[in-house]
Amino acid sequence: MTDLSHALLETRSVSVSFGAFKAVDAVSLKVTEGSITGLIGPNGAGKSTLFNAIAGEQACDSGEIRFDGSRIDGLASNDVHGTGLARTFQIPKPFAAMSVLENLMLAAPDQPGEQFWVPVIARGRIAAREREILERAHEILAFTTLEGVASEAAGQLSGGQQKLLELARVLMSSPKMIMLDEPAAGVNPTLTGVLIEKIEQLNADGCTFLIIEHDMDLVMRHCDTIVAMTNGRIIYEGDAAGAQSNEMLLNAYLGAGADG
Amino acid sequence: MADAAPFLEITNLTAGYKRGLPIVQDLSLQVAGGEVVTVIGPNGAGKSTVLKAIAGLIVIEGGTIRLSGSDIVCTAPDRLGQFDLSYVPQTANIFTTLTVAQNLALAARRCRTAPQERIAAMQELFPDLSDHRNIRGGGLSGGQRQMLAIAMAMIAEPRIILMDEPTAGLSPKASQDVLKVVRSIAEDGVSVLLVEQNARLALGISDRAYILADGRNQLDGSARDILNDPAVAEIYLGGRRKGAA
Amino acid sequence: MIQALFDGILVGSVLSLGAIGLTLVMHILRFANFSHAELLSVGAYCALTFDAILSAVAPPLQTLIGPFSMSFALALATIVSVGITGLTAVLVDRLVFKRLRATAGPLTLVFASFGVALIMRNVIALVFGLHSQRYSDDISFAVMISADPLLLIKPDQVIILCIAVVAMAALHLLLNRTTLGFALRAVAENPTLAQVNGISMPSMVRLTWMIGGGLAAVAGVLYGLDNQLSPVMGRDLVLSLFAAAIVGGLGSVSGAVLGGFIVGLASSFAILLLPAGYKPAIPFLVILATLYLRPNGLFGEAR
Amino acid sequence: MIGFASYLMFFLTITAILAIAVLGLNLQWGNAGIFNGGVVAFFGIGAYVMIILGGPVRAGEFGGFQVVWPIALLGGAAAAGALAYIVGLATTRLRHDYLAIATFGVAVAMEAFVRNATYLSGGAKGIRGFERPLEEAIGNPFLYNVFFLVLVVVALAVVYAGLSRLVASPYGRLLRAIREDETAAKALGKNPARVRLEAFIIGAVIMGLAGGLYATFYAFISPQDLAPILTFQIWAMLIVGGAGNNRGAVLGTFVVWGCWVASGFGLASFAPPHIQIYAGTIQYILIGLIIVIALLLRPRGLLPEQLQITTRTTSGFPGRTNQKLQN
Amino acid sequence: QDCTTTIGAVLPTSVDWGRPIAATAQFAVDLFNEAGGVKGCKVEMTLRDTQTDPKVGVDAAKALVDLEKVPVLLGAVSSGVSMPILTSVTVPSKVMQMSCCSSSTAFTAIAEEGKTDGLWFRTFATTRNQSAVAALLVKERGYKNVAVFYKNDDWGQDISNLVKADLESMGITVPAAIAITDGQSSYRSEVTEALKAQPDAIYMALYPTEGTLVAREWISLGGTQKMVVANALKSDDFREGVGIQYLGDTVGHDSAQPRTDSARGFVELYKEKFNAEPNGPGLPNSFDAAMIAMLAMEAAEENTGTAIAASIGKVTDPKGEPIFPNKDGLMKAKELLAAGKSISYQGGTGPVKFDANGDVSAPAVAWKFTDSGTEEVQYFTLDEVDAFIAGLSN
Ligand SMILES: Nc1ncnc2c1ncn2[C@@H]1O[C@H](COP(=O)(O)OP(=O)(O)OP(=O)(O)O)[C@@H](O)[C@H]1O
Ligand SMILES: Nc1ncnc2c1ncn2[C@@H]1O[C@H](COP(=O)(O)OP(=O)(O)OP(=O)(O)O)[C@@H](O)[C@H]1O
Ligand SMILES: [Mg+2]
Ligand SMILES: [Mg+2]
Repeated sequence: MTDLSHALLETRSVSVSFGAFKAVDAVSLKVTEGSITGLIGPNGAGKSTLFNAIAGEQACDSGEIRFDGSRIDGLASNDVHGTGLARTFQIPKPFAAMSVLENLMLAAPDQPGEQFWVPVIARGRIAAREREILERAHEILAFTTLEGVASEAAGQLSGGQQKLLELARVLMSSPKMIMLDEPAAGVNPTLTGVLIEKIEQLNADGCTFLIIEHDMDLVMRHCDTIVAMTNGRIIYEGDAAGAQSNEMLLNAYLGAGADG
Repeated sequence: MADAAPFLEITNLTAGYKRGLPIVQDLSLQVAGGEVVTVIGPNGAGKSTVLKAIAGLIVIEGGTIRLSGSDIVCTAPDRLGQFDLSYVPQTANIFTTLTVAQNLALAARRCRTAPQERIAAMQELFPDLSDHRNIRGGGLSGGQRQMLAIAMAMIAEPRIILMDEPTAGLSPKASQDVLKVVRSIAEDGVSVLLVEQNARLALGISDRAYILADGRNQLDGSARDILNDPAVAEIYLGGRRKGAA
Repeated sequence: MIQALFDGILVGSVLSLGAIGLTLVMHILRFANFSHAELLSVGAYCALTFDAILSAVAPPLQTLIGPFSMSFALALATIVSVGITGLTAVLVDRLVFKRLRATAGPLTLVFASFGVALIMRNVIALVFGLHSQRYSDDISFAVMISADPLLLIKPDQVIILCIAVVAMAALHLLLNRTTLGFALRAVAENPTLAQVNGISMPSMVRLTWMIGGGLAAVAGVLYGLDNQLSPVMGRDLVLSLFAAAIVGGLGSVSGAVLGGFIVGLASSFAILLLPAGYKPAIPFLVILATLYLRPNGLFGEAR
Repeated sequence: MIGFASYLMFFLTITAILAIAVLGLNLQWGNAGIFNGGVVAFFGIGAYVMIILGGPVRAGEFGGFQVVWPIALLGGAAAAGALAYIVGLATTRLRHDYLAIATFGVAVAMEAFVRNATYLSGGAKGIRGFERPLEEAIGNPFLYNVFFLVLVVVALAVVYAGLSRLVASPYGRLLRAIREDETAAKALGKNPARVRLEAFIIGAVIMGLAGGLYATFYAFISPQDLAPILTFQIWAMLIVGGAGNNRGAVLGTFVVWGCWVASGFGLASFAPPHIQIYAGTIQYILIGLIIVIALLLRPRGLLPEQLQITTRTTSGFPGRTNQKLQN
Repeated sequence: QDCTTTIGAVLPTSVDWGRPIAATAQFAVDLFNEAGGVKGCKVEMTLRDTQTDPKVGVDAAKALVDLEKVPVLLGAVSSGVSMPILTSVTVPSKVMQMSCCSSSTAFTAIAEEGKTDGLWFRTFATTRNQSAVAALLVKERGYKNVAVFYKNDDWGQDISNLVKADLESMGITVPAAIAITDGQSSYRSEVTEALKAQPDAIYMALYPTEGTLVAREWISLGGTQKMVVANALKSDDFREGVGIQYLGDTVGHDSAQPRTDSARGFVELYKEKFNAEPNGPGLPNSFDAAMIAMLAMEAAEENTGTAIAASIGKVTDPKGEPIFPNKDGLMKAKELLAAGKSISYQGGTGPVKFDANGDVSAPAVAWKFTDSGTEEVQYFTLDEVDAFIAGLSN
């Protein structure tokens, strides 16, 4: 067993049910600090639901969630974000009537101008931070290839661009850990390569990742640890090679065409 | 098996969301009967826009779209069923406030015969759907949504089906299964126009492919040629060859 | 006490009937239609006109049906009025709402409907005059069900209650059991996808207005029977109708009926707790409390 | 000529007062997406508290503290804020129509309260105000109206400038984000409940200020001023003007209120005498037509909301250009 | 003659009870014009709707005063509209304001403080006399337990409070005084509440629309048909709406019609014009307000509000020659005024006499419904009413 002190995120027998249906069933999961962990599993396995439970979006029936040493179950999602744990949504949630750039700038933390009295009485304090935010936003727009649509309303982006925006937004803050829900689905394969490079770079700088992904190429090549779920339970935890030879996974998830 | 005459024929299409701001320009494309054609391209290239144009959802400023010979440019989207056309949108492709069973029943209104049987057939094809038949669409997982959307489009046994990234969010196994089904209905003479980012997998079951960038045709040819063209692979398919090792 | 309970339910049943149509329109066409209550007036006055014509043409029709104060002529007139009111609703949609649906922001339709309500209400006032009118000047006496505790009920109110419940059941079945109902709900959620699935928007919109307008006509006639007709009856009813529809949860027909009862009961119990002057506020405060506990209404879904 | 000028000033005074309330609503709806159906409650409490604090002694009734006017005015605005705080705590969970009907309920309760609680509010007969500030000193009614107009225009300008700064700042961005998608905003670490409550309170304080100015100008307030029609009028002004745009809000006030009164004036001047008796009814039809036609011609309002685009500038403070929001 | 003189009126013509009030004012203007107009000039009344909205009413008044330059303003009906007009339009602009129907005691209060500059008048007899007569009628009929329904506005609240106090001081119980707010979708619970107390009579200070609904509900639930009603219900709408068969035991109070021969003439005139009796809230008051205002214009030296207001005393001088406002009466009045004599106007509400605050007190009548309208059953002189009020306070 991994030493507890290394687990940045830990869930202890977390369960979530919808009516009588147990979507997440006593899941205990550890994400080691500094790792890129892949979460895989067939459709409807409960992966996104687990994300929602961790992120405070969805109440758990039972269990305990710890992040960075303190309990975060029961916290509201904004407070979870406050502890340094950020996430993206599988189905993008852009601020539709705002421009792409504004979407990004909003996502930046620590803007004193988000207190209502500051813009009215102390405008000076805003500008410097706003400049930094703008700088960072343009950097992120550039490598997510969204620069060209920066001034477009986010609701009018193409499906894939919205997924990219979802990712770009979460990169605006520098959290301790990021949970990505299928970042590559709908994204052009060439671009996926660029994104994964960026993720590895951030990882090298100390950011921990937990990624749900169906793109096996990405998962197998870039994840340190792979966790597999089916029917709300974890059925495999280990490295890529082990996952690819796991009988159950092959049948339920990877299918015949899987090559390894 | 592909008919000689194209079933869907688009010539010099110019279309967009607002008049005067075309997204797709001067695009031509054909799909013959029983043929699977894949469109690939970078994000924001205009792929979905082409499908929306065919489905009658956006402003068409120029060009023609013919379906088995008849011009459908001014046809209201709800009448396209009469042309045996079905469409799976990329996003918002199911009714989240209706249950799975109600979504299917609704789509089955277009069935010419035996809607109940068709519903059963779809549930057999996607067992996940019958497991969750009484869940509201909003409660489905990302992949389950996708399955439902595909089922809704296939339920009426169309002669041409437009699919916008059907495998996005599906597990590897489910993706393979869906594409297998696509191939098999094509064998029965159904034309399929597929937009995919999962390009290698899609090209594997396609007859022909188009590459779209900046709203224009860049390249087209047989699926195999495109798959094996190293330049194309570098620019559009991510360069890395899956399983090359 | 028991009397207040019955009063509340019986008074609430007219509101229920009106609110069913409102909730349907609000759900499917996705805007709070302020002119809905004016459709009640249109229905009521239309029936008044045809009632007068029918009674003049065929005097025997003036006989009352059983113990109710509704005559055969009025019953026929109501049927005619259901159709005409439905068509009026369709016409208004053609002229105003249809044009706005595609381009406008979420509240533009709401305030356009407010303008439409002003127009409809005052056109009725010009045509029929500002004074109040009645289908029949006879007073229908309440029947004493029990002397202790005192319980008085008017036959008319019972019939209203029955019609409300039947309308609710029929509409509930339509929306939850038939594919036509699914189609209506589909249009409410995602018009584009609905069209892609072969559902014709214009015919669904027409159907919605016909049902909403028809129910409004029935509600208007029954309200006129129980109270009186005046050109401002729509104005007086609109907020209670909204309250009923919203507290029940938008789009839920059973919610609308329950909401009607809640509004009725709240105003009937209000007077037991506070001076009568505060009565107008009580239903809304009850609604505030209900929404505090159930933010999407009793049967509503988050959206 | 002097008559026309005098009327125009009067009209502008009322318009400016209403415009302040519309700006408050624009912050709530146009920027934060809070569907406040009870505008009149906040307007009304501002007016009543102002007049109770500053007004003369009323026999057998509460009030008559004769506080100096500016303090009384601020007191009214603060009372509106306090009411908004209480209402907001109970209703920030609600959305859209549900919120609208709940806040509407607050307004109805408010009206019922002032109509019946005679000891506090004078009941249905209302409360007569006090000498208007500096009225005695200025003497001439015409000059006084000029003075008062300047006063309300200054108030409008201050509110406008403050709100423009707020809306153009990161706070405004935050408000709009919460309006667009609360779940996403929360996931990005923002606290929608807090921000919505703040916006609700700020908007209400502004409405309360408008109410206080209104009661000062008329030196009178009664439950009739708290009829729901005022809420509708203020909303119509915002929607016709263009929600989300402060200039639109002010323009909408002019247009809607202008049409509202001009229709009466036009009918009185041009309708033949035997029609006069029906003029009230016809005026309502005209008002209805004007609203409907205005919205048909400009569905997003006269000045629609602009999409905010922040661009890189060399000056340091991010520059802004506006672009029409496309649909 | 070609000249015209304009007067303004701000009345709620889009409300059911407001429209007849406006029509009656216009009728008075027409009569006056038949008699030759004011100082030989045709009078034109510019009428504006208040929509019962203070903002709209005040704006209309301001427009009339500033743009049409009217020296006299008739209206408004609700005190909530009249008051802001008075404080922010008519007094600052020195225009005379005469209301038919505003009843709030606040007007008396500000007049006492001298803030109306003598420009404010109302022909609505103060509620005090009316309520006393109501109490008197209850007492005379021997009712012991009386429930009260009142319109929840300033008039209703006022009269209900007074009636309740008067009745209780005479040892008559008032088990329930129930506010009726207009525009409710049902009054059943209010009626049920009153019914619980099983009163042997009810008193209603309501307007016809709500009054009809309440009375019908009351009767259908088996309530007593012994009713005392306020002047506002002296209306054909109410009589027809409830049905005369249920109104046999109903008695109402009102300010008196003048007991002169010409009184019948007035009713005749009205009937001829409108094909109905002048029944309905505020009709005689509105008629008198318009007439007195125009007579005062005739009497005034110049056409300014202040001068006209100052001449009011000349046309309502109890010592002057009694004048009834038909064509002949008006011609005669003009002659007398031209000769510098004063007159005593005898109108729809009796011989009108304003006190220093612009208030009137009028004698009272009791009336009942008949098949075709109403008929007077009793007359109370001012002295009788005053004596009764004095007796109450002991
Ligand atoms: N709100 C809900 N109500 C009812 N059932 C739900 C709800 N949300 C999720 N479920 C069910 O829980 C199960 C797990 O869903 P989840 O979204 O976590 O799957 P997933 O592993 O993310 O799948 P995918 O890869 O397809 O996105 C599914 O069967 C789904 O139908
Ligand atoms: N509703 C809309 N209104 C205006 N512009 C739009 C709208 N939807 C898409 N666009 C624009 O059209 C362009 C092409 O979009 P489209 O959805 O066709 O891309 P795509 O090729 O399908 O991309 P993806 O692979 O990301 O789905 C994009 O730049 C997008 O910004
Ligand atoms: Mg998922
Ligand atoms: Mg796409």
